[in-house]
Amino acid sequence: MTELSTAPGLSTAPGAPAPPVSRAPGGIPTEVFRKQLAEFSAARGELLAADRWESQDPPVRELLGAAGAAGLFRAAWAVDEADRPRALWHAVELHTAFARLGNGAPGAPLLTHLDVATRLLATLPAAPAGLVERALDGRTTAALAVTEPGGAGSDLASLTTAVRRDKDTLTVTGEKWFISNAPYADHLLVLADDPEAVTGSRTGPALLLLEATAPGVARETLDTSGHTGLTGRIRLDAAPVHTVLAPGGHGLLRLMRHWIHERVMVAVRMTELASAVVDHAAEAAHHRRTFGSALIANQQVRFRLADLSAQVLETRAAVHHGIRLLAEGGCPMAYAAVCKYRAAELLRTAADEALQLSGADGYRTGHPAQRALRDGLGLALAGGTDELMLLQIDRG
Amino acid sequence: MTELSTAPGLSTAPGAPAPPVSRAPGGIPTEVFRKQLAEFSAARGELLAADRWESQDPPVRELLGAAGAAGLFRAAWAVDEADRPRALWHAVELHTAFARLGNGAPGAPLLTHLDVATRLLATLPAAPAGLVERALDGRTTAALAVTEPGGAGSDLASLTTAVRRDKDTLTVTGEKWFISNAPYADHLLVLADDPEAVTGSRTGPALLLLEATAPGVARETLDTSGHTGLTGRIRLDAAPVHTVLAPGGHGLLRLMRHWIHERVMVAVRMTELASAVVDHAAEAAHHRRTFGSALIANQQVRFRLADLSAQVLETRAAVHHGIRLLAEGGCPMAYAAVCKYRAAELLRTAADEALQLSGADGYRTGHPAQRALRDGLGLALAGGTDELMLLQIDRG
Amino acid sequence: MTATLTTTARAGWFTEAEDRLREELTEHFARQVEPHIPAWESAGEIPLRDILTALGERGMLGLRFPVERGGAGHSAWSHVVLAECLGELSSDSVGMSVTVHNDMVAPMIAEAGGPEAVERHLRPALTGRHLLAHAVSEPGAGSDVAAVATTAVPVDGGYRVSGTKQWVIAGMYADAYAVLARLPEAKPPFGYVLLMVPRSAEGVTVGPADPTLGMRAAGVAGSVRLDEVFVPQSDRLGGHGLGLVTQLRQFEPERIVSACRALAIAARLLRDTRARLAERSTFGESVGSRQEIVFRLARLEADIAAARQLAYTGIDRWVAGGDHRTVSAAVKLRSSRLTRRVARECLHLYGAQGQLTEEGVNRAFRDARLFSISTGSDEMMLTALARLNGWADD
Amino acid sequence: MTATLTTTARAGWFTEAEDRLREELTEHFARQVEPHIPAWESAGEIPLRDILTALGERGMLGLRFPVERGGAGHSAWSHVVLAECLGELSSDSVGMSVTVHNDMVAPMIAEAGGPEAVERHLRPALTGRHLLAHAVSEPGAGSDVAAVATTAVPVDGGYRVSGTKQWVIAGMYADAYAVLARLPEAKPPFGYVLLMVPRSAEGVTVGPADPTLGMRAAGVAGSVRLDEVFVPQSDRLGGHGLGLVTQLRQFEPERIVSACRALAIAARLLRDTRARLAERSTFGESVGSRQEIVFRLARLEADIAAARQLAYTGIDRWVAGGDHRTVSAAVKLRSSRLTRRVARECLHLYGAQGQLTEEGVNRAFRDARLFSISTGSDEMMLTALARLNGWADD
Repeated sequence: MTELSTAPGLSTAPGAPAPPVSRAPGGIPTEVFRKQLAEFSAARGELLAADRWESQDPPVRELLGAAGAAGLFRAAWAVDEADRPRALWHAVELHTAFARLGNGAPGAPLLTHLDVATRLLATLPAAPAGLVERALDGRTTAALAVTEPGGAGSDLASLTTAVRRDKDTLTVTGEKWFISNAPYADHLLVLADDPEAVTGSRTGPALLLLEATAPGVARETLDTSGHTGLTGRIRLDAAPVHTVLAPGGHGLLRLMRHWIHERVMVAVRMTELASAVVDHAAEAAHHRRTFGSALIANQQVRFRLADLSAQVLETRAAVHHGIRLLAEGGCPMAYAAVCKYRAAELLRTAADEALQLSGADGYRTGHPAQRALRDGLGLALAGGTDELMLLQIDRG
Repeated sequence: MTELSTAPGLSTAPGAPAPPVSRAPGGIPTEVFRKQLAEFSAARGELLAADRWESQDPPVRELLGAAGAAGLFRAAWAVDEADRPRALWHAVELHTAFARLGNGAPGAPLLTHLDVATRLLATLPAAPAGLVERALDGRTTAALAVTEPGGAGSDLASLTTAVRRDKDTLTVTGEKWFISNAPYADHLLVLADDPEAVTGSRTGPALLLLEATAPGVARETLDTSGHTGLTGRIRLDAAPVHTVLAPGGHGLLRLMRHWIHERVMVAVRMTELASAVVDHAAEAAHHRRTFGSALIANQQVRFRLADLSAQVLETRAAVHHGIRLLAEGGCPMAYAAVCKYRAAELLRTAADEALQLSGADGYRTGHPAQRALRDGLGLALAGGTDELMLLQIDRG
Repeated sequence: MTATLTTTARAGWFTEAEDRLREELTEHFARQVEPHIPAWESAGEIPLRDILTALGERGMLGLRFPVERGGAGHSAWSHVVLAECLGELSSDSVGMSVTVHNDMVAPMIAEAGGPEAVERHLRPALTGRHLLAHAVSEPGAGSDVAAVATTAVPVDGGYRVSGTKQWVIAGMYADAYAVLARLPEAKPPFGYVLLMVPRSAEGVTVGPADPTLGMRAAGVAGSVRLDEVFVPQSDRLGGHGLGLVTQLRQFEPERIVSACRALAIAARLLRDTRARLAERSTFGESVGSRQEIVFRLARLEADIAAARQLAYTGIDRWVAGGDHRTVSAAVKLRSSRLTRRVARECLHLYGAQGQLTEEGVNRAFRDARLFSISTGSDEMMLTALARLNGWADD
Repeated sequence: MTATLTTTARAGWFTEAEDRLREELTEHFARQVEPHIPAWESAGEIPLRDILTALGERGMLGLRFPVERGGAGHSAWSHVVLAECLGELSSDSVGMSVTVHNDMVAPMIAEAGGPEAVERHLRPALTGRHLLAHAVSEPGAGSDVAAVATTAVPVDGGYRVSGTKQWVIAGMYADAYAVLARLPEAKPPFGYVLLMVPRSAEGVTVGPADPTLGMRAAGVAGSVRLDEVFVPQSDRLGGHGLGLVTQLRQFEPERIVSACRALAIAARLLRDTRARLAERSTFGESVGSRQEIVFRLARLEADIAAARQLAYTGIDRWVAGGDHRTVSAAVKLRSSRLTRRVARECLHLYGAQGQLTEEGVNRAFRDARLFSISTGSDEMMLTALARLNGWADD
């Protein structure tokens, strides 16, 4: 099932008239990193145990710290423009590997850390010096706070969180929820309306950096069915702004560009989660016995697994093309939406089918398909709903 | 597969404390009529041969004449209000039987004749005396001409066909297409706009009776992929109106009521067509051999057939409830829409799957599933598109 | 579902007396049960005994059983009314637990139990004071009921039963279990016995289950261990050797009743979602009025309306003594898949809010996923349908 | 598909030379082929020889074959360009017939034919003057290729072939057939021969097929009867006894190329439907701007975009000499089902107009239905995928 995850070898096909050069995405050697990832997971098994990630207090900071210390983030980070393809394909390896660790759960905060918060910060010249470096070392982390209660995730024009001037300081008031990694963040990247143009010369959404421990900041962990313990609510009551990352009217534009990257990476993660549960279901079908024979002896089971495996291959091909486009600096919004939408659809289907193939065992918390089903619901919302993706595809 | 088509027997279940009285729809004895239908199909095999109905000139008039002479229409016709349940369940028997004759094709003009044209005429006090009687004897038939080129079938507010006064006579000008039985009709029931209130005191759609052979009436058979040879285009160039069946502003209302009946009956037909192709596919799967064994030996084939058979049972139950509601004079628009929508969905699915299960043989013209697939596309439009049905369901 | 379509769907199937029963049950549940559900779900436990006792006091348990066995002598339609009212509750831990008691275990005693079993288990059960659960599943046996390893060895005056049952819904709450066990000489379909085993019997040990996706307050027992438990002959349901037959026969009507509850859940979710979307707006427009959502909900409504007719047809067949096996399998399959789809689509339409565990739609999504797995999985139903249609196995 | 997404989907996969080839082919087809399609379809016949000759003259046939065998020495990507341009045509009778000639039969000669077979069949085929078809299916054998009953008896200097092939696409147009036959001692996968049989050979009788749902101008031969036909050894493709192996190996890349054509058809249908809906309005609103339709089309676009990447991945594997079997089966399955779904949805969106046989969308619906049935049915692909994944059969 992993056969598309690396570039094919360049062997010579007999009789092929053209030189056998692969044009497939990838082709960046990642074997060393893959080995490094395997060593990390072997060494830090206790951090990656699935049951620790079913609690309301999963070891997010420990994981980020350990991963940073092991150099996993830096391996997936571009030192300059030319380094971008290497970094992106290493990030793919990272998310691919973590989709199979701890029922895929530890991969969630890791992606939020690397590909949401840190990567967004790195695109913002106003970000405080050293913040990205510390994040890459896994010493600090930030959360991107956009979604608000009541509004649909995609309707950012109706922000109620707002920044205002209070004497010499800028303060933010409002509420954000379903913020990934919020319970564990040192910093908050808050999208807030600036109705009085206090952050710049224009009104409209601004992007602001707040310290998570600042006065007026209250956080709580949400009891969500997926992403257990990883998602938070943030209440801001005249909380002081640390840095204006993007002034009023510019906040959304920054996010739009960022979301292309985020959506493709989330799509990588969803695809690999799906792949993991399909592989698990196939493996289990060899062992689970009903009516005197192994489940896999049922033609309908093999057909369902075969169908799912084809969907995994297809989505992976689509998503890897997205990575290639990102690497070349030219992934259109619509294509990122294709990746995100298709991967969400795949994960929904694969998790639900894999659960069904596992019978009562699949209904048990701790079963990979069950976890993927729950997490998949949240991932489908991350970075924009299906409907928003479809609208972006329609726009071309 | 036909087990729901008749009312269950009233045998006593051991231990059942309440008297075992069936509350299911039906319960009207139709055995005599069923025998009559079997005799008709045995006697008139030449009229019902599938290949005759693949031509552009199927024997519609002969069939209607023969069916009328054999009393099939009168058997499904209510002589008074109290007779309605009997007549409706006989109509169900009629459409159920014809769904299995001649690849289901001969049932199409028969339904149009009985349950569209004749039944609509019977509800219109202005209809010329004797017309309904002659239709029931199969001596004449009418076609209901509503749909126009260019407009969506469901947008009747934008009629371009119009009735006007030309000295002493009313004439109609415009174009209608996809009119069932139009090539074979003696009379046309035409929905036309009355912008000058020449048919009554109000403007708006009027329902008019025209003679098909009147001057200014031109008809041609459309080359459609389904309902081969049964559907026509009508061009009206100042064609004289024979009778105003419903004056301006009243035409649509008459049709709305009529459509409830039509939709439920079309749903009966679609359900039984689906049932016929599923049964045919199951039967064929016992004979068709691949890789050394009968197709039915494949678990995935059995599962797909089982799934389809469940859908047939479900849709039949829904549609029979619709007949009961009609019989009691109280079928709401929304429920008729449920029947029509579900049956259209069923027929699409069943025909496509049955074709697939038949392999290359299913691709052959003359294969029941292939015919049902083509006819099903047209039936899904008859009496209103899926989308119109969904809007009516939404309105409750 | 719109109220009109629901009323239309029921026309002709229910008597006025049953409509009154529905009103009473609806009012009772709305006042006595639904308000407590958030707290119960939060605690992971429901007061099943109180719930059943309240129903028993109102004479709403076992309505279809003969008067001489403690019932009210009504028809199965009264149980459909209860099933549909249970589906209106926002916790299927309640719905499923009551169903296990009243529509899975009680019927086997009413139909196959001797006078002593009726006195000991059925009559007190119908007062709601004696709680029944069904210990049928076993590790490794899955949906293959005939593969039970639990053994009943005939001894003087009864049987000695040993084995382990798992996934017993309401097993933590129950006072007695219906247990299927094989005789030493079992040869399917014969050679099994179905026994009522009191939880208090010597050798019975009950342990809680690991957490599950849904049904978190259903008191699921992870294991019911039976260690040389003596069961008197008078607590056997059905003949010696006929336990599997008695059990399998019970599954058929039970599945139709379950389907009625499933479809009521689906209809409720659709109604609630519709109401919520009508309130919610994005980009300045009511979400519920968007065409895509209108069509989406209407499709589900049509599917529910159709499946309901299949369920009622099945009930009617059963009541009227006809062959209801095919309809039973068909409606179980259709309703399980549909309810699962409705729950998933509704959850989606709730957006981020739907991610919260405490949200009704989230719980419904998690609870309803069980239908396709338990009391006859989708695959079991497809297999049954193929067999009933005469399509031979490999 | 929107133009942007199509361009995006191709980025990185095609060279500039291939882009130019696409432009040339697009222009050629738009001028020389597409305008005639309505008339050809109406007549039920296409001038396949003229179509192929025009392509041959422009050097567009057999581009990927080695120069020494009459090809241009380009890569398979040039055949993908042709396949995608064929998918742009509103008649798949044209697309399929050209594909059979250039991508199903010609490759077997190019790869497994001896020098004489190349001279006799391949070189003239690449000029477009010698038309090739594939006589593989037999009554009763269906997709089970190994079950052919046609027999080749070795005789002095060649074989005597007897049997009947059916459903030969472009069989009425062809000058020679690739025929799979079993040797008297056949034992799968060995004991078969693959032979080029000229239509003019003594003992060959070709008859037209019964009408079919689509492909009505594809010159489908209902039967190709071979009665003691002598075929010289030099017209054998692959070794004696290795015919089935040669054939099966050819299916794998061929299916990826077919998938490329299928996906191009799907993309074209979507583009045409989008354009039509933009013009059409009901209730005073452009139909294409309705949200439900926007979502519906966008879902299909996403599916096509994704499937294209799988197809390109497969082509790339093949070109680069990697294992492409799994991708081949996967993309054949996905693209066949998708194209069928796209055609059905587009047909639906055309409303009554779409019912007319002459409408492009109607023809496409009827033509495209064949993908799931021929050149590897969906069920064959699922079976292959399961095997390739190591999931054992019964």
